[in-house]
Formats: sequence, C-alpha cells, structure tokens
Amino acid sequence: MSGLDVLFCAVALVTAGSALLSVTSRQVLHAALWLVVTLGGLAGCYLVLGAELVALVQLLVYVGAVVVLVLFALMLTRSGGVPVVTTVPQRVAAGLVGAGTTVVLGGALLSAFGWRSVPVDGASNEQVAATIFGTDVWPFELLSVLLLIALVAAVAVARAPVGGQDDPSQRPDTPPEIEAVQGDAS
Amino acid sequence: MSGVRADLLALVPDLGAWWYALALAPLLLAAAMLLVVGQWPTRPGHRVVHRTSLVAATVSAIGVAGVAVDRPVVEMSWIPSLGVWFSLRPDGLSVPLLLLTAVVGVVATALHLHPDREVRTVAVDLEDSDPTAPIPVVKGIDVPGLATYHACLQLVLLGALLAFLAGDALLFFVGFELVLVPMWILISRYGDPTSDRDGAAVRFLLVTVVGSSLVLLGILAVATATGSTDLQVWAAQGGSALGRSSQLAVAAALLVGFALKVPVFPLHTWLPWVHATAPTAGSVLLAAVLLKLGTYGMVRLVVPVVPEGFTAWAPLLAGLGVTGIVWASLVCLVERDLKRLIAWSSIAHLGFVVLGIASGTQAGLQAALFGNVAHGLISALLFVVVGGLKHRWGGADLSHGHAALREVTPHLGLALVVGMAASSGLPGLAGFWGEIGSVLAAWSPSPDRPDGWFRGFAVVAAVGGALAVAYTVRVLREVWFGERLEPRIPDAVLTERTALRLLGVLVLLLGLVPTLLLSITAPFVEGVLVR
Amino acid sequence: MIRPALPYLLVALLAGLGAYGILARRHAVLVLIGVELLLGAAGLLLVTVAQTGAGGDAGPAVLTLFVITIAAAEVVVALAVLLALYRARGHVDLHAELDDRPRGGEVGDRA
Amino acid sequence: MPDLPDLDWSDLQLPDVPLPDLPMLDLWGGPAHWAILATLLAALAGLGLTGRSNRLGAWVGVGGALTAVVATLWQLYTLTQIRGSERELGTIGGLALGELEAPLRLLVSWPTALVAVTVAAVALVVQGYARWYLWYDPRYRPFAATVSLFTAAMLLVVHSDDLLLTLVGWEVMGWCSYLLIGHQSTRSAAARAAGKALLVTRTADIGFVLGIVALATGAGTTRTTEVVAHWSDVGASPTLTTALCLLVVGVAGKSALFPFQDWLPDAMEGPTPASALIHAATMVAAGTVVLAQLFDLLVLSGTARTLLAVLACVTMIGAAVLAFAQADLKRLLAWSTVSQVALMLAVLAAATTVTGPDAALQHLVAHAWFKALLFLTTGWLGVLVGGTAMAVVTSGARRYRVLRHRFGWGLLALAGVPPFVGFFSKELILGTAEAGSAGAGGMASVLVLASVGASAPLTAAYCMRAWLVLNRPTAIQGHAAAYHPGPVDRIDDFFDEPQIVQEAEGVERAEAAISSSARMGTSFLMLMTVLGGLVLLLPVWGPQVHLDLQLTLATLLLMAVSALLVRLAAGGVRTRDAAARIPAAASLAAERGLYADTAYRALVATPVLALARAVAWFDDQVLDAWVRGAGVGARLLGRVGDLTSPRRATPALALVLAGVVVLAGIGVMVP
Repeated sequence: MSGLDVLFCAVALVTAGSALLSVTSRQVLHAALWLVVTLGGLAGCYLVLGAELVALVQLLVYVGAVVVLVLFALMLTRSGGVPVVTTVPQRVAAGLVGAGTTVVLGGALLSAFGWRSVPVDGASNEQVAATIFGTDVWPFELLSVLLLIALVAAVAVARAPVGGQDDPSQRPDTPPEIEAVQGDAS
Repeated sequence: MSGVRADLLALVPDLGAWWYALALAPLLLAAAMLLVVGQWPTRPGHRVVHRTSLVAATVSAIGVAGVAVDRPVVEMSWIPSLGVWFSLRPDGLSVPLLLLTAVVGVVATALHLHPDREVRTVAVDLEDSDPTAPIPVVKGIDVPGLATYHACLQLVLLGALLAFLAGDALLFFVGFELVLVPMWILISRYGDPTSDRDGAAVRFLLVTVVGSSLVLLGILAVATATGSTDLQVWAAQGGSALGRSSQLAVAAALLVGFALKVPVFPLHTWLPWVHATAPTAGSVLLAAVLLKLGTYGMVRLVVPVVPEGFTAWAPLLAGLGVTGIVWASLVCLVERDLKRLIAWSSIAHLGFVVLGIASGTQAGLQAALFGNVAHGLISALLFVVVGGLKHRWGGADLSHGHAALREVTPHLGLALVVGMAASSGLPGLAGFWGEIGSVLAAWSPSPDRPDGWFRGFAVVAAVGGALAVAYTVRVLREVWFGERLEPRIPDAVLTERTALRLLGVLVLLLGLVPTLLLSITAPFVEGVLVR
Repeated sequence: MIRPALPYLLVALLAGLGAYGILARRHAVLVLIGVELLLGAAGLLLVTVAQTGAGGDAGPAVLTLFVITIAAAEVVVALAVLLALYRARGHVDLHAELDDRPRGGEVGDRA
Repeated sequence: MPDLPDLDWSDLQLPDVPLPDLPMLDLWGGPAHWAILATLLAALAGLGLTGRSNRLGAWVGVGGALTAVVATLWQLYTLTQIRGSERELGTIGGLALGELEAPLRLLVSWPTALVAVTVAAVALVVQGYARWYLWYDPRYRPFAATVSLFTAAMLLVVHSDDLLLTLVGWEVMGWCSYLLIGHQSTRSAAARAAGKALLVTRTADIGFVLGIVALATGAGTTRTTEVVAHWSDVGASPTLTTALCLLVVGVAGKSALFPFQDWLPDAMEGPTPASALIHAATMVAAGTVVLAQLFDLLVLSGTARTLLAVLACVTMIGAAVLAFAQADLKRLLAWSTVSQVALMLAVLAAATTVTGPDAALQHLVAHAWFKALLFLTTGWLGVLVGGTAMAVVTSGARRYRVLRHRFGWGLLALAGVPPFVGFFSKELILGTAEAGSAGAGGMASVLVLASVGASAPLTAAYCMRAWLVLNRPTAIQGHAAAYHPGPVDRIDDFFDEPQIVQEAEGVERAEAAISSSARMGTSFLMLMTVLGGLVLLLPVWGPQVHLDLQLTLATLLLMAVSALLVRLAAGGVRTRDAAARIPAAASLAAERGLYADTAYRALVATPVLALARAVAWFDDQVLDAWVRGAGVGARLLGRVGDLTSPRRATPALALVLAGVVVLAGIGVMVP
C-alpha cells in the first residue's frame, strides 16, 4: 500500500462516515451540515487523486453555494413539524436498496478494474483548460446559459402563485395549515 | 398485356423515381398543411379544405398511375446498422392494390363529411308516420374539425401506399402502422354519434395493435434468421434460413396477425362494429384499403417467405375462411343494421380470398388477388351508397319503414342493386371471377394439401355463394322494392353520383374483362409458386 | 501509485448511502441531500477514471466540472420547486398521501 | 291395327339446296360476337345512355335484338360455307389461372346456330311487343335493357365452348329473370316471386357450380370440348357421376324440374313479355342447351341419366296435370312450360349415342315458337279484357277475332297436332325414346317413353280446355263489339311517344290498341308454328331416328280421346271450363302448386333462418367475448394495479430504485 492509498483511506473514511451521518441524522440541520463535511471530504479525495481544479470547483460550488442554498431552503420550509424519517419497513427497504446499489456498483467496478496499483496520470490543468476553452467551448457556454435559465426559472417557480393560476380570484382556498403557519410567522 | 404496358410506357413522361414524389408528397403536404391550418383560430372554409384534400388525392392518384406504369425502383440505405433499406419496389402484386388505393382515395376524399345530426324518429309503420318535409340536399357544410378529418384521410392513404410500395419488411410495417392512428381518430371523433363510437374505436385499436405486434414479432424473427429485411431476399431464400418448427411458429404469428386485419373467422367480430360507426369515407377506406393490407401481407410476407409453415397451416386457414363465408352470410340474413350487414358481407368475401390463398395453386392465388381488388371496389361502392342512405334515413336500421329506393332515389337504388349483385357474385361484375376461381382452386388444391378437406371447403364455399344471393334478395326486398314514398329522401348528390359511376364502371370493367387484372398479377404469382 | 479500487469502493458506498438517503427520508430537503450524495459518487467515479485510467485525457475531468455545474443548476431549480410545494401544501413531506381522491373507480370505466 | 312400316326421319328431311355464293364480308370478329355484343351493348346503353327518352330506349333495345337476328342468320349462312360446319371463336383471351386452362372460347355448330337464331328472333319479337305492352310504364327503359342483357346471356350460353362462359350466361340469366319478374317492384307479390325465382334457382346452382368445377379441374381446362374429350377417355368414374348428378341438380333448378318447380308459375308476376322470354327461348331452356353440349358425358353415367329421367318424368306428368286445374290462363301456360321443358330434358336422359341429343334441341326450337306466341297473345288478351283469369278471358277468342287464330294455332302446336311444329318435335322425342329403350338406353329410356306417351293426352286435355274456354260463344254477340267497336285498333307509328297517341286516340283506346310491330311479331310467330316444322326438317340436324307410325297413330288417338273427354266434361258448365268439374279442394291445391311453397319454407327457409339467428347470437355472445374480455381483463388488471401500487412517493420510489438495481445487477451478471 502506497502513501497515497493510506491518505485516500483516511479521507475516504471521513467522507463515508459523514455521508452516513448525513443520511441518518434525525436533526435536519445536522444532516445538512454533515453534507458539508461529506462534500468537503469528496474535495479531499479529488485532491488525493490529483485533480486540483475539480477539487477547488467542488469546494467553491458545492460547499460554498449549494449547501448555503440547502440551508436557506431548510429555514424557509420550517422543518420543525415534519417527521424526518420514515417508518421502519420503509427504512429497511431503503437499506436493502442502498446495500444492493453498493454491492452491484462495487462488484461491477472491482471486477472491472481489479485491485492492482496504477500511477496517477491525470490531465494537467493546462490540458483541462485547453479542452474547456477549446474543444468544449460551446457546451461550456451553453452551461452558462443553462445556469442563467435555472436562476430565472427558480425565481419564477418559487414566486409563482399557488395552483399555478395567475388570477387571484381563481385560486383555490388556502389550506388551513398554511394559514396557521403564516399566522405563526407574522 | 406486356405490349399494352409498353404502349403506356411510351405515353407517360419518364419521371423515374419522381413518380414517387408525385404519389406521396401531395398526401404528406396536404396532411401537414391541414393539420396546421385546422388549429388556427380562424378556420378555413369547408370548400377550401375539401378541395385541397381532393386535389392532393387526385394528384397522388396520377402519381400512383405513373408508378404503376413506370414501376421505378428506389433503394436508399435507411438504418445501415440494422441493414434496413428504404426501398420502394412495386410489382404485379402491389400495382393493382396501389391503383385501387388511389381510386378509392379520390372517392373517399370527395365524399362530404356529414355533420352530427339528431336522430330522426322514424315511425315503425306507415300509419304513424307523418309525411315529413324533404330533407335538404346533402352537401358539405362546416363541420367542426373538418381539416383534421381530411388530414386523417390523407395520412391513411399515405400509409397504405407506403405499405403497398415497400420492398422492405420494416418499411411495410411502418406503413401498416401509420394507418392506425388516423383511422382511430376518424372512427372515434367523426364516427356516428348515436352508436358507441368510443367502443368501436377501442375495438379497432385493440385488434389492430394486437395484430400488428404479432406481425412485428414475425418480421423480427425472419429478419434475425435471414439477416436482412429485404422482402426480395426473403422471397428468394424461401424460408431456407429457418427450420421447420420455426417456420411453423413464424407463419402462425404472421397469419394470426394478418388474419386479425383481414379479418378471418373467428377474429372478425370487430369489423361490423367499426363499420357501423365509422363515417362513410372511413368505411370506404377501411373496407377497400385497410383490409387489403391483411391479405396483401399474407401473400407478401407469408406465402413466399415461410412456404413450409404456410403449407402446414393452409388447411386450417382455408377451413376458417370458408366457415367465415357461411357464418357471415348467415348473419347477413338476420342483421338489422344495413351498414353492419355490408360489413358482414365483406367478411364473407374475404373468406373467398383467404380460401384462394390457402389453396396454394396459381389459380387460387390469382383468384384471391382478383377477389381482393374486386372486393375493394364493390365494398367501396356499397359503403358509399349505404353511408349516404344512413345519413338520409338518420340510421341504418332496416326495421324502420323506409321509402322504396327504386321509387324515390333511383340513382342510389341502381347503385345498390349493382353493388349487391356484384357482391353476390353476379358474372359480368367484378365479384364473380374471384369467387369461382377460389372454388375451382379449392377443388384441386396444390399436391401438398389434403385434397379431401379442400373439396369439402369448396362445397361449403359454393353454399356460401348461394347464401350471398339470399341476403342480397333480402336487402333488395326490404329497401329497393316496395311502394312507400314517405319519408322522402333526396337522391344522390353530384359527388356521390360521380363516385358511384366511377366505381360502378370499374366493377363492370373488371367483370367483363378480367384478363386486365389477371395479366398484371400473373407474373408475380408464377414467380411465387413456380420455383 | 494508487489502488483505484479504493475510490471505486467509496463510489459504491456513497451511491448506496445516497440511495438510502433518498428512500429513507421524508423531508424533501433531506431527500435532496441523498441526491447530492449520488451526484458526488458520480463525480468521484469520473475523477477516478480521469486520474487512473484515461491516459491523460482531459475529457473526464471536464465532464466532472460540467456535472458539478449542472448539479448546481438542478439544486437551484429543485429547491425552488420545494418552496413552491411548501407554499401550496404547507409541508414538504414526501411520505404523505399523494392525493386524496377516492381509490379506484374512475380509471378505464369506459367499456 | 295393320302393321305399319317404320319411317326413317332422313326420308322426311329436306334435300340440300345449293345456296348462292354470297361475298364473305371481312369484318371484325364472328357473327356470334356481334350477336352477343350487340345485345350486351344494347343493355348497357339502355341503362346508361338513353337518358329519359323511351323512344331512344326502344330503338336501342330493338336495334340490339335486330342486330342479333341478322348476325345469327348470317352465321347460319357462313356455316354452310365451312367444312365440318363448326366454327371456333375466341373472346377476351384466356384467363391466366396457372395450371388451369381457361381459354374462354366460343363454338358454333349447326344445332347451336339454329337455337341462336330462334333465341334472337324471339327476343326481337318480345322487344317489339314490350314497346307496346309497357307503353305507359315509367320503367320501360330498364325493362328493355334487361331483356337485351337476358338475350345476350342466353346467346352466350348457346355459343359457349367454355364451362366458365356457360356459367357466366347461366347466372346472368338468373339475375335478369329476377329483375324482370320484379319489374313491377311496388307490388309485394312481384317482389316475392322475383326473390323466390332467384333463390330457388341459385340454390340449385350450387350443384351446377360444383359440377362445373369438378369437371373442369379434373380435365385441367374449362374448355367444354376438351372437358368432354378428357372425361370420355377416362370413361365412367365416380367423380364423373358425382359431377354430372350435381350438374343435373343445377339444371333442374333453372328448368323448374321437381323439386324446384314452384318458382316458375310464380314468375307470372312479371310482365307478359318477360314471361314469354323466360319461358320460350331463354332461361328454362338453357339447361337443355348445356346438357346437350355435355351429352357425350351424360351417356356415360347411368346414375345421372336415371336421376334426370326420374326428375323430368315426375315433373312432366305432374305439371301437365296441374296445368289442367289452373284458374288462370297465364299460370296454365306456365305449368305447361314446366311440363314441356321436362320433356326436352327427358329426351336427353333417354337418348343414346346412336340417336344423339338433337331431338331435345329441336323441341326447344319448336317450343320457343309456340310458347312465345301463346304468351304474347295471352298478354294481348289480358290488356283487352283486363286480366288473364279463366273467368275473365272466357270467350276472348270470339270477342276479338284477331286473336282466334293465334290462340288456335298455338294451342294446336302445343298439343302436338300435325302439321304444326309441335307434332314434329314430339314425334322426334318419341322416336328417340323408343330407340333408347330398344337400344342401350336402359331404364331411363323406358321410363321416358312411358311418360312422354302419358303426357301427350294430358297436354291435349289442357289445350282443349283452354281452347273451349277461350272460344265459348258469347251470350250476346254484340256485347263486345259495343265496348270495343270493330277490330282492334292499331298504332301505326310505332315509335311515337305515348302522349301523342293519347291525345289522338284517348287513353282507353290507346291502351287497347296494339302497335303494328307487336302485331307483326305475333303474326310471325304464328307463321313459325307452321313453318317451324320445315326448320326441324332441315338436313343439318344430327343422328337419325326411326319413326314408329304405330306409336304415332296411337298417340294421336289418345290425344283425340282425351280432348273428346274434356269436351264432354265441359258440356254442362256455363263457362265451358272442364276444370270446374274438379273438386274445390283439389283445384285450390293445384293452383297453389300443391303447397310446394309452404314446403320450401318449412324445409329450407325456416331452418336456415333459425340457424342464422343462432349464429348471430353465438357470434355476439361467444366469439365477441375475447374482444370484450380483453377490455374487461385490462380494466380488472388496472384496478388491481391501482389497488396494490403505493399511494405515497417514497415507497413508490423505493420500488423504482429496487427495480433499477435489479436490472443493473442482471446487466452486470450477464455480460
């Protein structure tokens, strides 16, 4: 086992552990925070594997932006009243599916790539940059458009009136729970 | 006949593959245009729609005529990874059916779509019936959705032409399926509102989808075995790529699939429902073109492709065919609805066709192909008459008192007599040659068929011929003879008269000079059966 | 030198945990966390392949960047939908009854 | 009785007369083509092209028939110029039926050519007559067209050398008879009679079709001469016997033999010209022509001959008896046709290869002349007195002197009194039957001989009865004259539109007046009942028979006795109707054709309809079940799925993901 392997094992343990906690924690906020750790751990994995650029982007986008969004969403949706976990049978089923996924995926990958060691020889950052701004420049530009659209769409969806109808008189009656919640807020 | 074709060839311009563009493009364009235009907030007037559709069908008919004479071959690679070619290759088998489709297409688009109307309560007997005012002459008026209706007609025609032209099994299947949805729309949206049109449409969809999935199964089986979807290759190999048991299985799947479409007893029960409901043009197309896809498929995809399997199933097929003849003719003796009755008679006629195909002789196949075309013309004629009558009467029920057709509507009456006479196999009209040929072939089937059984089938078929006359007499006595003049109904309008004349002349021509058609199909039949 | 089997095992583990998270949680935002884990697994898989098996090809790395970006867009929209859902229903419980129609009877009643 | 010597028919035949050499025109096709095509085109033109003009329709109809007459006469002349006196012609070319040859050719020989002339001539007379008879009928044009088509079909059958062509003509005639009988379509009796005629004949035609199919497929060709040659080589065989028996059944239907006899008297619902055409020369006689063409095969099969003989003899005697009891002159003539046609067919059963079938065709020709005459005259009388019931036509021949000879000659010919044409043909039949019974004819010939002998006095009896009624002296001689002064009026301008004549003459007079061409036609027929004998004596008819003068005398004697008995029986009756002596119940039964109609209904129509109802029920309830079952099954399945599927998002998602994992697992395991 090389040093890289040991390093990776350590980071991977942190990542896997925090991931486990993020899907099992009964505190909603905790789960979100554990997700931060997991994503950070993933960034560490990328670093160990030698993909510095990807690791940085991961940190920037995920840890910096996505998690913040998630936290905001948690706050906006006032998770207090909603039970976090499902019934036991449902959890058992979920566990089975999850285990199945792991087994199938892990088995397939291991049987495909084996246990041997290989040198780390990823593309250099220059190469990546050349590809992004050379070969794949159009998809890259399209991505920015996509992000813009997603932004606008998110605003539109989040602000859209309930029931999707524009005319206020056509709206269905507001459900009583919402009134209670809104009343609570005011 | 080849001399005649050479003469014709000298007459037509040499457009080559452009004939296909002339035959297919107008239909496609008109369908697309009408579909788009139909969604506009200000719909075009019914005259514009009707004429556009009629012109498209006529131009396409001219193109089809050119294709029939010139017979250009188109081969384009379509899906190279599957070895599928876009090939159009008309031959002696498909040319008569192409021409039939073209003629019937013009007739169907020319007919006016009648709007939904209230059912007139017709008194049961003479005393109760007040003399009603004459119904206004039936002309096309603004029916909602007229553009979509005509677009559907065009699509049905397009699909049928494509299926008949196809030289590739997959292309055939595409055409075969293309017909389905527009026809379903025609039935469910434009059908007779007083009958259960959703039920009829669902029946149609159910049966044809079951049939076509079986057909697809068979096509895939043969395609994987031979490694090609080229029908010529299939016919040339003659099933040598498949073992006996797989030939049997493939033949069974294909035959059941096509038998649902034809339809062959006991898979026929959907047809009367659908015909009773469909609008007149829909009935015309259904009887004259769609049912032909079934028989065409049998001759094209089964007889030459899996000969051994077909031989094994032939006695059963023939038995079901003749059972269908007698069965349907018997039902015709007691059926109360005139349109359903005509549909039943269609089943009987296609029984003769199936018997001819199953006999495995040249005479049988020739008779079957002849009967196929003849039935298309005759049933189109009859459905034009009966559809018009149904609209005028406000229903096709024979038990209500109707004015005698001979007295009040001589044109429709004459057309009905000619149609019924042809359908009961009167020589000199088109129906005769197919029927007698089938009986002749069934009496002496090809040597690998059990001839004792087939003789029995011939006897049953002959009895069915007599039953056809019985229901003809019944129909004519109930609607043509008689002295009632009330309630008065208007006679055929110009489009109907023209359509009836066109079809009537063709029926007469084929009846008097059957060699016209037989000589077109003869080379194909020889090619299939003489190896 | 590195054994790619280790990252691959982590990929399988993260994917399984993500699936579990999607299925075992009722709160929609927590379900979204499961989705993020799955995406993370996919990203790790891509990066691993890029660094150990692609022979210096920049494609997998670029693809990972794309995935991350698209995932961000997806999260934005998904959270917006969640907000809308919350405003319509008052909760974001995915284990609730989907609708309160009476069961059966209206599908395929046509003969 | 002194021993009289036998007489050879050939001694009586006319000598060969050298004919002048006429230029043979080099025209398209042969005369048979022109005859058939002219009538066919006349039919099509009459339906499609005449518009609303009755006059044009009449010209087309008469023109077609006239062309046919000229063509067939020309054909007779051409036959004298041809060695072997046979002529073959093609038609539309062979059908491409692969293994089966269907050349569709025509064949003309002397007997068929003579029959063709007769058919065409009778058709011409009928066309001319119909123009007068249906003067006020709005449907004259379709009628004339149908008559043309009928003629074309019969000419096709006569000339056909192909079983398929024979079948074509055969079926077309059946349909034409349907249209003609149902001409007055507003009357339900006509509709019923028309339907009955078509149904009965078409039912019997099942046999005809199958017989033809069996013969043709066995021989590998549909050409009649080759079929005959093939089966003659094969000799008697079960297949041949079956085929011939089936053919005989078909012929029995068309020719109204027992048990199919009942449609023909009902066919009297049609207008008289149609009856004349159907009875005299076309439909009922077609069976004779067809069997004569296949005669060489018929002699091979004893079973078929016996079947034919039994059917024909039963019909011959029974119909003659029934004819005597009818209360309507037209129905009397109809039953007499049944009897006479049975006579023709009986000869075919009795004849042997030595005598040949020509006697049947000769009787066909003779019968055509006198039966057409009788029908047309009866129709004429019917117009004059307003009906054809016996009570109405009483004294008809006295009141209208112009009809007297027509009726008289016609009835004499029908009874077979010398020197009328019926005598010659009947003698030929007797001679043929006798030769058969003495020679190789066997049972069938003996039976036929006995029946013919018995039918002769019966025929004489009903002829005598009819004549006595028609010729009864009127009580007040001037009565008729007061009503219709003078001899019958005549319309000379034949093709005038009716309105003009009406204005000139008044409707009543116009209806009673006969056109000169109709009158001329009947006169021509009257002439032929006498001169027709000469036609039968032409030296072109086939193998010879001997005439037994003793038999002839005995027959004549029997006829005289029966006529005398009828005269005696008629003595005390006011209308001089001998049938009045018959008990009422028997008379009623005879008028209804011995309730054959009821039997048809009970034995055929009712069971078939019951079966049809059962089939319709079964189809609706059982066969359709799978379609309905598919609908119900799908709905049930849908409901089950609806009930079992989770109503919450997370379990549903769990199922989906589990499915994906399983699929992925399978994908990994099975590379």
